[in-house]
Amino acid sequence: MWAYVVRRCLVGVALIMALTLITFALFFASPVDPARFACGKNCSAEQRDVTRAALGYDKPFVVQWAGYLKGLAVGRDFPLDAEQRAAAPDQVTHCAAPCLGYSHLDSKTVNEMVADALPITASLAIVALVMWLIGGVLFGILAAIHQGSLIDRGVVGGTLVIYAFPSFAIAVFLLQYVAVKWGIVPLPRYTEIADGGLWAWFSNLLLPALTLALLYLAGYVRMTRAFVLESLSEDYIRTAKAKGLKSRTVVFKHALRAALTPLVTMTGLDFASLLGGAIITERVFTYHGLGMLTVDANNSSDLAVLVGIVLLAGMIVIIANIVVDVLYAYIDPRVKVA
Amino acid sequence: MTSPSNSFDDGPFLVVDDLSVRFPTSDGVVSAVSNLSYEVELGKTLGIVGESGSGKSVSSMAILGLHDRRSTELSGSIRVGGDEILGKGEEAMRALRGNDVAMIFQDALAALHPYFRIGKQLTEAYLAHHPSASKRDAEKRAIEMLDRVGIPQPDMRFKDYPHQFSGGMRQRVMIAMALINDPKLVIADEPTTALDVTVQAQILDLLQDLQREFNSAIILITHDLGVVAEFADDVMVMYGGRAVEKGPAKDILVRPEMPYTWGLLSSIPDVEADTNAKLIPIAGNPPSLLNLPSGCSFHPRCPHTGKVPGNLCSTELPELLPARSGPTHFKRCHLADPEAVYREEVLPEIAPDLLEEDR
Amino acid sequence: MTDQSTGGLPAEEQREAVSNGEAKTSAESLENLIDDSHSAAMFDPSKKPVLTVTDLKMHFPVKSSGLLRRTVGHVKAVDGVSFELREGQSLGLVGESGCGKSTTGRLITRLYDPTEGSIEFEGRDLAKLSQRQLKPRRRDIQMIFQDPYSSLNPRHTVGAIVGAPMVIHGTVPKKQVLKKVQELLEVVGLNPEHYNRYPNEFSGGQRQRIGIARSLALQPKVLVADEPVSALDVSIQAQVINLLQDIQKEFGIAFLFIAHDLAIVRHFSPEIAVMYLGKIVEIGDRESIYKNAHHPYTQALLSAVPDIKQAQTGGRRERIRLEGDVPSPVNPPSGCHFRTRCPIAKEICSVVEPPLLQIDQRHKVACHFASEVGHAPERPVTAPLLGVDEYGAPDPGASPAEIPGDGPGYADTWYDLANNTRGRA
Amino acid sequence: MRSKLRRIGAAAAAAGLGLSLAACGGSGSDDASGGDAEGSKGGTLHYLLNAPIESADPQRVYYGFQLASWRRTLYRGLVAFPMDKDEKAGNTPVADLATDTGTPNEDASSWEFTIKDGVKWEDGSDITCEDFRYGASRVFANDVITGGPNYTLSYLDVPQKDGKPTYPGPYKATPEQQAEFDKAIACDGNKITYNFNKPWADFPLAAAGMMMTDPYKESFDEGPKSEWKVLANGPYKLEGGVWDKNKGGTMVRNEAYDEKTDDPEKLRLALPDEIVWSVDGSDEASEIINQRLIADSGDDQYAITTGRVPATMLQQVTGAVEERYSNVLSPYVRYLVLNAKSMTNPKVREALKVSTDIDSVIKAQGGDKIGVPAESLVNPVTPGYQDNPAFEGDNAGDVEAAKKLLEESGEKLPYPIQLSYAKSPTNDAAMGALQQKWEAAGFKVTLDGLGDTYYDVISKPDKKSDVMLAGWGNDWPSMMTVMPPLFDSRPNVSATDCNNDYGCYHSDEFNKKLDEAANASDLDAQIKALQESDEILGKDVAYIPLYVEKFNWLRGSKVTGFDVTPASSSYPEIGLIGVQN
Repeated sequence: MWAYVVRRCLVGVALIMALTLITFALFFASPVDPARFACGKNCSAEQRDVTRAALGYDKPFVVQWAGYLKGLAVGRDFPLDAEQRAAAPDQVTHCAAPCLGYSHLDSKTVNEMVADALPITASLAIVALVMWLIGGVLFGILAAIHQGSLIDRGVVGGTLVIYAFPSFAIAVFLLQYVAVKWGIVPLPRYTEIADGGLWAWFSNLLLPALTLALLYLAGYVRMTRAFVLESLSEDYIRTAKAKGLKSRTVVFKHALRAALTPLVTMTGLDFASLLGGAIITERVFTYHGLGMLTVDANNSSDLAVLVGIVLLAGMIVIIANIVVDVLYAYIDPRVKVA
Repeated sequence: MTSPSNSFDDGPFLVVDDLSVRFPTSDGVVSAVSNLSYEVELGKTLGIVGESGSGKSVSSMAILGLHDRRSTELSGSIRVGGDEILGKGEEAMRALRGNDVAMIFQDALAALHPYFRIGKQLTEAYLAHHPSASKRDAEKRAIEMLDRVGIPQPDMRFKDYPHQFSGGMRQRVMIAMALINDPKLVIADEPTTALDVTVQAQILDLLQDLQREFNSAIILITHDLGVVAEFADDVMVMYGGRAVEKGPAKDILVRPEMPYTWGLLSSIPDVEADTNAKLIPIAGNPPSLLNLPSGCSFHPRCPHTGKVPGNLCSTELPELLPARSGPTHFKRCHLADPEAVYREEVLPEIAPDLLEEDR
Repeated sequence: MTDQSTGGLPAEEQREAVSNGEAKTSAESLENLIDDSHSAAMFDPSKKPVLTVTDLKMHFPVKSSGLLRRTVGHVKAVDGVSFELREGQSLGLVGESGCGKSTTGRLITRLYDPTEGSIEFEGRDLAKLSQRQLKPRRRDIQMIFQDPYSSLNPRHTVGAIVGAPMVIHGTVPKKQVLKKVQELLEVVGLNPEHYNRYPNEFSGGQRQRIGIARSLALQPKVLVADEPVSALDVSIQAQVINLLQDIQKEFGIAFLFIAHDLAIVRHFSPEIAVMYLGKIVEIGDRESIYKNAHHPYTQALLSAVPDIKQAQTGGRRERIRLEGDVPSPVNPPSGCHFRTRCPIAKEICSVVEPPLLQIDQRHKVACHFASEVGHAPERPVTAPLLGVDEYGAPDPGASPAEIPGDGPGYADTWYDLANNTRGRA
Repeated sequence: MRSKLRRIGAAAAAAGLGLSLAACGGSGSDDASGGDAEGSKGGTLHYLLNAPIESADPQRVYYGFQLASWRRTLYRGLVAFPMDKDEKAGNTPVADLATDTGTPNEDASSWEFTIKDGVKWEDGSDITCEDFRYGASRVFANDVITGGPNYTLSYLDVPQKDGKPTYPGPYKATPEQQAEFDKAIACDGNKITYNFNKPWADFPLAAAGMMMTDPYKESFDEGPKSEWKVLANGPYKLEGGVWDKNKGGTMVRNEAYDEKTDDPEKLRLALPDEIVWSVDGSDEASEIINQRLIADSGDDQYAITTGRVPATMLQQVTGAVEERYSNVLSPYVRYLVLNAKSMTNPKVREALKVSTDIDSVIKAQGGDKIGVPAESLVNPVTPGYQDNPAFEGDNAGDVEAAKKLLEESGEKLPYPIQLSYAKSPTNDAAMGALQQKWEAAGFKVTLDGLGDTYYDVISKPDKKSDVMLAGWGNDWPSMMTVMPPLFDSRPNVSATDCNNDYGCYHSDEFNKKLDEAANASDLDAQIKALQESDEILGKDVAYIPLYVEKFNWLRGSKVTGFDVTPASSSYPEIGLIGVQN
C-alpha cells in the first residue's frame, strides 16, 4: 500500500508542477498589471517598471516559474534582488523549502500567510463536514426507510428548498438576522482554541460552518437516501433479514455500511474542494481563511499568493484522493490499492 | 428456546394452504402467487420448479415474512409446525427467521455482506436467536458449522471476507449460516445455479448429507429438472403464479400430465439423449403476472389446446385434479387423456429411446 | 482500403456475390429451413479447416504492489491450446469457470492480443496482425455474447445495432442497410417492423436474437458463441439453440460454441474440447467424449451433471466426486494441472505434463493414465512415448518418440491404448 | 480591492468641508456633534473598519481616512491640519513636530523647519532631523517601499538621469549617492532644510496631508518587513507594535508622548484611553456594521465606523437612530471621461455633455443623500475652486440642444458610443439613465459593465470604450493633486498605457498651464493657472462632471464629540471623538 501511496504522490507532484505552470501562464495572460496595483495611484510608467522589477514580474514567466520551483525544492531568500539583499541583509526574509512564495504586498512569505489561514479554513471545513455528514446521513436514512412516505418527501423537498437558496443569501441571512438583528448568537469572529477554548472556537464557527454545511446538506441527504435505498435492495440485506436480525441492525449496520463507501468517496472529494464554498462563507463572515486569501490575492493581483494557494489546493485534492482510495480499501475489503 | 413443534405431531412441518400474494403497483395488481397449496414433511424435500416470473420464490418469502408488508396483500394460510404465521407481527416473524426456518440464497457472492468477515456474519446469525450466548460460544459454533460444511481450516477462514472464497466455498458458508440454528425447514432458492457442475454436485451432496443428519424439511427452488430429479421427493411445477402440476418426483418426471411440464422436459437437452432429437422449445414468452391470460395461463403457448373441446382452455381455469399415475399426483389441465398425448406425441419427439424401453 | 484487404480475393468475391446478388436468398431459405427435418450436426472430416489454432497462449501479467510494479507472475488463462475448426462445423468448448474457454473465444476474435501461438484463418495468422490490419478480417469472425442485457447499447434502436457492422465495414450501400436489417431480423425470428424499437422493449430471448442478428450482419465465416443461452430461461434456451443450429446449416458458418452446460454443448457440437486450467485435456468427436471419455476430469464432469432420468430410480447416482476447488491459474500445479483433484493421479503426474495424445481416430486426451472409468492402468501409458520411467524420471533406456496427433488437427495414425501400439484408421 | 483602493485611497486629506456641512448637512442633524455629551478623557472607543488598510508604514500609507486618523493618534508630522471646521482654517497647516509651519525661500524651492525639543518616539528616544531625512529617503527605495505617495521623488533636489532620480533609497545607496541626498535634505541640529529642484509652494500642505516626509527611525527599519510595524510618536501607540491586516489593532496611551509638545486643542484631544480598531473585510461589511450600529448594543454603543450607510439602508435611519446619523459632503467627485482618440468631433463631445442627465444619475445612485451635482472635476471645497463655466447650467440634460449639435456635427446618426463602467447594480441603473437621455438626443449607447479589471481595461490606449465612468479625490487640499495626475499626458500616456489619463487626452496648451502652476512660487499664482487649466479641459470636454459624493455616517449612542472636518477627509474626526464614561 505504501508503494501505491508513494507512486500516487509522485504523479501528484508532476500534476502540481503543471498546475503551477498553468497558473503562471494564466496570470500573465490576464490584462491586469500587478505592478499597477502595487505602485499606487499616482504612478508614472517608469515607477511602474521599477515596481514590476521589484515584484519580480519583469522576467519571462518561465524563468519566474523555474525560480518558484527552485524555492519549492530548496527554499528562497527575499527580496529576489541580490543587490538589495547584500545591501540590507537584515531585511532578508528566508523562505524555507517548500517555499510557496513571497507576497510583496503583505511583506510575508506565502507559507506564513497559509499557515495563518489554513487552520481557519480547516476548522470551518471540519465543523461543516461534521454538520453536513451527521445531518445528511441521518436525514438520508430517515428518508430512505420511509421511502415514498410524507417524511421522505418532506426531507427531500426541504433540503431541496435550502439547496435552491444561494449560499451567499443564506450566509447573509444568518449573519444579519441570527447574529446581528436577533442576537441569538454573538457575531462570529474566528477564535483559536488556544485563545478562547474549545467552546469559543466552536460557537464562533457555528454560523459560517452551518452556511457551508447547508451548501452540501441537500446533496448528502439525497445521496445517502439513494445509497441506503440501493443497499437495502441488495441480496445481502435480504440475507440479513432472513437471519432474523433486528431491523435496526439491518439498516444501521448492514445497509449503512455498504452505503458508506460511496459516501466516503464523495466526502473526501468534497472536503478537498471545500475551498470554493469557503470563499463565499469566509467572505461574508470575515474569516481570514484560504478562501478569503484567494479572493484578496486575486483582487490585488498577488501572483505569489495565488500560485501558493493553487499549489496547496492541488496538494489537498491529490492527498484527499489518495486518502479516499486508501480509506476505500479499508472500508471495502474487496478493494486493494496497488 | 420454545419451538412451535410442541403443538403439532407428525403432520407436515410446513403447510401452505390457498396462499395468494398480490402486489398492487401503479400499473395494476401483480398476482405473484394464486391459490397455492403445498406441504413439506420433516426429512423430505419439495422441489419447486418454474421459470423466472412463475412465482416460485414468492411463497418462500412469505413463509419468512420477508415480503414488503406495506405493498403486499396476502391471503390464505401458512402453518409452520402447526402455527399459523400469516398475520404475525414483525417481532414474531423475526424470531422465526433464521431459527426454525432458514434460507439459502442463490448467488452467495451477492447474498453475503461484502464488507463483513464471514465469521461475523455467522456469529451474528447465531446471536440473533441466542441472545444469552457469549461471543465466544457463537464463534465456537460458527467454526463448528464451517467445519461441518467442509470448509478446510475453518478457524482460519473464519476471519476471511466472502470475496476471498471460491464460489463453492461461499455457497458452503451460506449453508453453514442457514443451518447454524438447527432450522427445521430450509428453503434453498436456486442454491447451485451460479456454480459449476462439479461444485454443484458437491453442494447437493452436502445438502443431502445435512438433511439426513438433521432431519430437516427442505424446499428446493430451481429451474433445473435434473437437480430436482436427483434431489427432491416431491415436485411442484409452477406457471404464472399457480401450481400446474405437483406430486412425487418420479410421477412428475416420468409420467407428466401437464403440457407445460412436457415443454420443460423437451426443451432441455440431456447428456444421454439422442442428439438427433431436436429441442422442442415452448413457443412464446412467459406471461406477465400483471395481466395473466384468461383460463389456463399456459394456453397461449400450449400446442395441445386443439385437443380440448371448444375454447375451454382460454375461458376456464382448469382445477388442480388428481392425475392418473397416482392419488398424490395432481395436474391442472383440461386434456381428457394427457398421458396418451404424452406417450404418443411428446415422448417420440424428445426421447425415442425411452419410449422403447417402456414398451 | 489497405493492401491486406485486397489480398483474399476469392473470399471477397464470394461475399460480394452473396450480398449484392439475391437479397432474397436468406429470407427464402428461412422458409425452407422451417420444414427441414431436424438432425444433429455430425462431425464431417471432409470439410477443410477454416480456423487453425496452434499453441495459443494468453498470459495476463500480475504486477507487484511495489513501487515499480514489476511483473511478478502471469495468470496463464490460456496456456497452449491447439485445435481446428472446420468449415460449417462446430467445436464445443466446455469447462468450469476460469478454465480459459471464454478467453480462448476472445483471442480468436482478437479482443485480446495473444501472448503466443497462431490463429490461422484463410492463410493468414490473425495472431500476428495489428489491429489496423485486422479490421478487414474482423467481419469474418464474429461473436455472440452471454449477457443479452449488457451487450446491447440501450440508447440505440435495434436497427442501428444490427446495421452498425454493415455501416462500419461498408459492406452494404447505405440505402440498403434497412432492408438488410429487416431481413436479418426475420432470419432470427423477430418482427422486421420492430427495427426502430429499443432493446429494453424486448425479452431476454429476443435480445439474444438481436445479438445473433448483429453477428450475422457481416456474413461471418466463424461465429464465436460465448455461453449464448446461459442467461436465458429454460424454455427460451431451446428456442435460441434451435435458431443457432438453423443458422449454421443455412449459412454454413463454423461455430466455436463455448458453454459450461455439457448437455447443450453435446446437443450443438459434434466435436468437443474439454478445458481445465488453460489447457485442453480432452478433445474428440461427440461419441468419444460423451460415451468414451478417457480423462478423469471429463469423466467427473459428466458424472456430475444431474440427470432427469434419475427420477425413475430416485435418489442420487454414484458419481466421481471431485474434492476441493480449481487451483489458481497464476501458480498451477506442476506436471498435470489436474493432478491435485484427480482420483487416479500417481507420482509421474506431478513430474511430467501429459501430452495431448491421440488415442483414436478423432479423440485426443492428455492423461498419463488415460482409460475408461474404473479401468485405470497400473503404469502410465505415456511413459514410453515420453522416454521416462513410470515415476516420471528420465529413462535412459527409452528415447522420446513422436507424439501421435501432436498438432491442431487429427493425425491418420494414433496410439492404441488397448494394445499399446500405433493404430490406424 | 483595486477599485476600493481608488475609491477610498483617493480620499486623502481633502479640503475643508466645514462650511458645506452647515449648508448641505441634509436631513436630520445639521450639527453633526449635536446631542452628544461633552467629551472627557477615558474609556474605550471602537473603530469598525469596513476594509483592511494597506500598510502601517508611514511612507506607504495612502488611505485618506488612515492618513487623517493616524495623524491624530500614532504619527505626528512636521506640520498638520487643525481640527477646525472652517474651510480656510482647516485647510491651513499648523505646526506639529516642527516649531512653525516652515520658512520658504524666495521661489519656494527650499523650505526650512525647526524640530521641537522633547518630541519622542514611543521607545523614549528623541525624534531627530536625521529621522526626518531617513523617512523621506525611504520613498526613493520604491522597489522596497512600494505603494504610498511619491511626489517627493520629482521635487527633491537629487541628481537625476532621464528625469529620474538616481538615488535608489537608503538601502542600496552608495556613500556618494547618500551624500548627495543628504544635501537635498540638510540637517543642522534641530534645523531641517528641504531643497527642491523647482518651486513647491504648497509643500506644507503635502507634508501635513501625506506622511511621505514623516520621520522614520533608521534602527527600527526592516525594509519590507516593516510594513505592519508601528513605532509611534503620537498620543497613542499600537499595542504589540504590529498591526494585524485582517483583524486590526488596539491603540493605547503612549507614555513617551508629552502633551506639552503638542497643541491638543487644535490637533488631537486624544480623549479615549484606548481605541480598538477591528477590520471587517467582507463585501457586506458596511451593511453588517451599520446594522450593528442601528442595533446599538454592547460595545457597539461606543463605536464609529469607516463603513458608510448604504443607500438601501437609509430608510432604517429614523427616530432615535437618526440622532446618531450624519450626512456630509465628501472629497470625491464622480465624472465621465471621454476617449480623445475615438470621440474626436467637438460637436459630438459637446452634444454628449449637454444631454448628460446628472439628476437621474444621482437618483439612481440613491438620491440627494448620496450626492449633489458637480460643476467641476475639482471638489467645491478645494482652495481656489470655481465652477467650471463649461458645465454650468441644466443638470437634467438638454436633449434638443444635443440633437441640434449632433446634426451640425455631420456625423452619421445615431452616433454609436460605448459606455464603460465598473459593474454594480446602482451603476447599472445610473448608466441606464444616462443612456436614455443620450439615445433620445441621437446617440446609440452600448453599456459595458466591467468587473475587477475595469481600471486596467480603461487604461489601455486601444480600448473600445468611448465614455468611461471614474472618480477622484484630491491628495491634499490643492488642485495640484487633481488636474496634473488625471490629464497631464506627459507622465501618463505611453504607447501601451494611458494610465490615469483614461481618455488619453493630450493638450499642449493644458500642459503648459500645468507647468506654470508647478513653477508658481506662491499659492495664488498656482491656483490661477490651475483654474485656467480646468477651463481648457471644460472647453475640450475632456471630462463631464457628475456629482460630489456625500457620506452617511452612523455612530454608537455613547460616542461623544462626533464630527467631520476638512482634515478628516469627511471621515470621523477621531481627534475630537470620545466616549461617555
